[in-house]
Amino acid sequence: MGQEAISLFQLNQKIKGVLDDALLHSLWVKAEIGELRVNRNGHCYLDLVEKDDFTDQLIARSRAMIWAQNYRMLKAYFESTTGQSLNTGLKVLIKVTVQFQEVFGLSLIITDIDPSYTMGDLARKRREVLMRLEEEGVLEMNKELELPSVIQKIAIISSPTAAGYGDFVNQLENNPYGVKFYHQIFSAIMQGEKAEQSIAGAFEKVFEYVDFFDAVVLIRGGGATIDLLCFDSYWVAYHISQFPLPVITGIGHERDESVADMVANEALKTPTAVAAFLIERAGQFLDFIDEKALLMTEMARDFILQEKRRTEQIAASYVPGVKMDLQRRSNRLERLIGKFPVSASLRIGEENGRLNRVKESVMHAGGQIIKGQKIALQHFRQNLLYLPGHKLANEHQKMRFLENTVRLNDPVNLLNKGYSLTYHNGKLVKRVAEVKQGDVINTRFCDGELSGKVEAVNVKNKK
Amino acid sequence: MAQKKQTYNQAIAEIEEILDKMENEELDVDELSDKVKRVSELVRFCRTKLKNTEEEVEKVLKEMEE
Amino acid sequence: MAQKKQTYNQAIAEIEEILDKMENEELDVDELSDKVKRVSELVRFCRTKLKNTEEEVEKVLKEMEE
Amino acid sequence: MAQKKQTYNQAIAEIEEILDKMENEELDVDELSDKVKRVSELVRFCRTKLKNTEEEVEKVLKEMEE
Amino acid sequence: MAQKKQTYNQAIAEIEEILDKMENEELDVDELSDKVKRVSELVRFCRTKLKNTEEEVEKVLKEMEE
Amino acid sequence: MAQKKQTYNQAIAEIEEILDKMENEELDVDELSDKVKRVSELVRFCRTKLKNTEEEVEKVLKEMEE
Amino acid sequence: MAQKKQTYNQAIAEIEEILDKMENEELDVDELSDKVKRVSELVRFCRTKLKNTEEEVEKVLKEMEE
Repeated sequence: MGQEAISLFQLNQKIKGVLDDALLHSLWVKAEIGELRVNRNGHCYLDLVEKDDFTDQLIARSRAMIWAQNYRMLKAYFESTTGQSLNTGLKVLIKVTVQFQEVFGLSLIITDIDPSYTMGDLARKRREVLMRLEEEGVLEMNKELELPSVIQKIAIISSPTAAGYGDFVNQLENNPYGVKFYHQIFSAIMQGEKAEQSIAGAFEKVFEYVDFFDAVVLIRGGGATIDLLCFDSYWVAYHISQFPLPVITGIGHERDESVADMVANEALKTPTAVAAFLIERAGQFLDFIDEKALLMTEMARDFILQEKRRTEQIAASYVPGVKMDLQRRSNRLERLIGKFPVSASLRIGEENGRLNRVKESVMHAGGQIIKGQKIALQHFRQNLLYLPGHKLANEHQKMRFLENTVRLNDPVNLLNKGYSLTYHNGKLVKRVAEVKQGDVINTRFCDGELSGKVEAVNVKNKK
Repeated sequence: MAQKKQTYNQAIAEIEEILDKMENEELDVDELSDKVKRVSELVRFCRTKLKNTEEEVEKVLKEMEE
Repeated sequence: MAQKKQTYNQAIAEIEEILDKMENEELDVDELSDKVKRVSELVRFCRTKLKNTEEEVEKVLKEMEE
Repeated sequence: MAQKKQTYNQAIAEIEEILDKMENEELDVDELSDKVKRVSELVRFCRTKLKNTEEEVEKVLKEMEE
Repeated sequence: MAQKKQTYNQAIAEIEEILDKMENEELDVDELSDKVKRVSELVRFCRTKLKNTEEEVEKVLKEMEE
Repeated sequence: MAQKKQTYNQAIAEIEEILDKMENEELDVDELSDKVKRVSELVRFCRTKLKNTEEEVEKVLKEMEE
Repeated sequence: MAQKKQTYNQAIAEIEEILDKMENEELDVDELSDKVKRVSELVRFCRTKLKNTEEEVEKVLKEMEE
């Protein structure tokens, strides 16, 4: 086939020409660092990737590099700002110029980096982890465990070769209180991609001896690197929070707390601080015990002293008390006895008075009766003096009246006044008709009698 | 009639009887002066009795006052 | 009537009866002096009785004071 | 009345009854001297009783003081 | 009353009751002399009891001080 | 009462009860000497108990301080 | 109480309970020496446990390393 062809170089030259014409420089690009290595000359070569947010599948990939001179500057700037080393897995916002070289192909030259983007991304990730832990209800679980008064048996999760671990153990063993600490290292990789899994594995080992240990200490073995991403990871945090023993962290970080610190029972800055904390706690306990022992000693002595005083006080007070009681009773009795003759003689005196009053009453009432009777008798006497005389006077008057009446009726008195009485045959003549002519009649006068014959009889007409 | 036994009251009764008759003119003039005499006698008797009684009473009262 | 058994009260009652009759002129002249005598006697009896009683009371009171 | 069984209170009650009657003049002169005698007797009884009681009190007090 | 079972307090109470009655004239003179005797008895009982108790107490106290 | 089982507190309580009664005159004189004896006994018991306790406690404290 | 199983916290709790009672004077003199002994024991237990090497624990740690 005699088809016309161009050489690869020609092709690459053409691509280079197209790309140069496209002016793809000083573009801000978001990407994830897939791989990062620095060569002998200090140039940094990266593999930038982009993954689908949901499927996590690779959707773009490109090589990139930072010139050594630029890299030193950018790295320092990035690390001092974010507190993170520029490393695999970080999402970065970088200023790139697209470069195409005939030999090396396409490459992105990184000229600048914006650390705030990475920080935002890291913070978001941390938030996501925390939210997930919270949703699962394990966020506070380790914090809720009670830290024993003395943490004597310690499981250490650390890198055994790290200087931090050695210092930590040294510090514990030479504590000023002479407390005996028991510790066992459960080694783990404390940085890099494998750290997460390694730490989780160490926790699982400790879990086998969970009844033995008092607490777990998670310390980072030191070193210059500040790659702490693993301590923000979900699995590490998940293991810490769910662990049945209290976890104390001493990871050593300068910036924000890591998620591991947040879920740990106690978070301290450094392994040294953790050792000091443990020693201090044991020391406090010793002090506490000694203090209590002293307090008890004082209280026991005080108590006994107090009771002794009380008993002696009772012993001292009840004797006078009894005597006072007896005295009181005696006084009361004597008072009663003293009142007795007074009461008795008062009573007798009252009765005497009463009897004396009887005499007066007798005198008064008896005299009254006799006086009354005397008056009655006097009255009788007066009536007696008056009444018979009165009666007699009445009778005298009656006599005089009777006498008068008789005197008035005496015929002698009539004769004396000139009246006369005529008799016929010795019989008083009261009617003219009683006599006839020729009858002899006698008429009596006061000083004698006349005798004669009736010459005529004149009867008066009827009245 | 035994005068001793005659009481003042009987005497007064007799006097009053006689006076009654006199007033009712039941008495004859013939009886009249007899009766007048009787009354006179009775009155005297009464007076004497009264006097005696009076004296006796006086005496008793005198004694009482002593 | 046995005077010994006569009480002061009876005596007073009799006196009052007689005096009542006197006042109401229920007494005859014939009875008068007798009754006056009786009253006099009764009064004397009462007086004596009173006097005795008075003396007795005095005596008793004297005794009481001793 | 058996004097032995008579109590002071009974005696006082009797005295008061008699005095009441006296004051209300419910007593006859006939009873008066008897009752006065009775009162005198009762008073004497009461006094004796009081005196005895007084002596007893004195005696008891003497004994108490020993 | 069986004196053995009588307590001091009862005795004092009885004395006070009797004195109260005396003062409030609730006691008959008839009871008075009996009660006076009773008080005398009670007082003697109380005194003896007090004296004995005092001695016993002294004895106990002596023993304790040894 | 079995003294063995008696506690110090019971003893103190009993003493105080007795002293209270004494002060409030609720105790009869009859009980008094018995109660005084009882208090004496209890005080002696308390003293002994306190002494023993003190010795025991001091011993323990000495040991602890070593 | 099995000493092996006793924790510092339990020891502390017990000590504090006893001291609380002491402070509130809920302790009898009778109990005092027992309680003092107990606290002394607990204090000694805590001190020993804190400061001395426990072979058993060491052994377990050894086994862990293998």
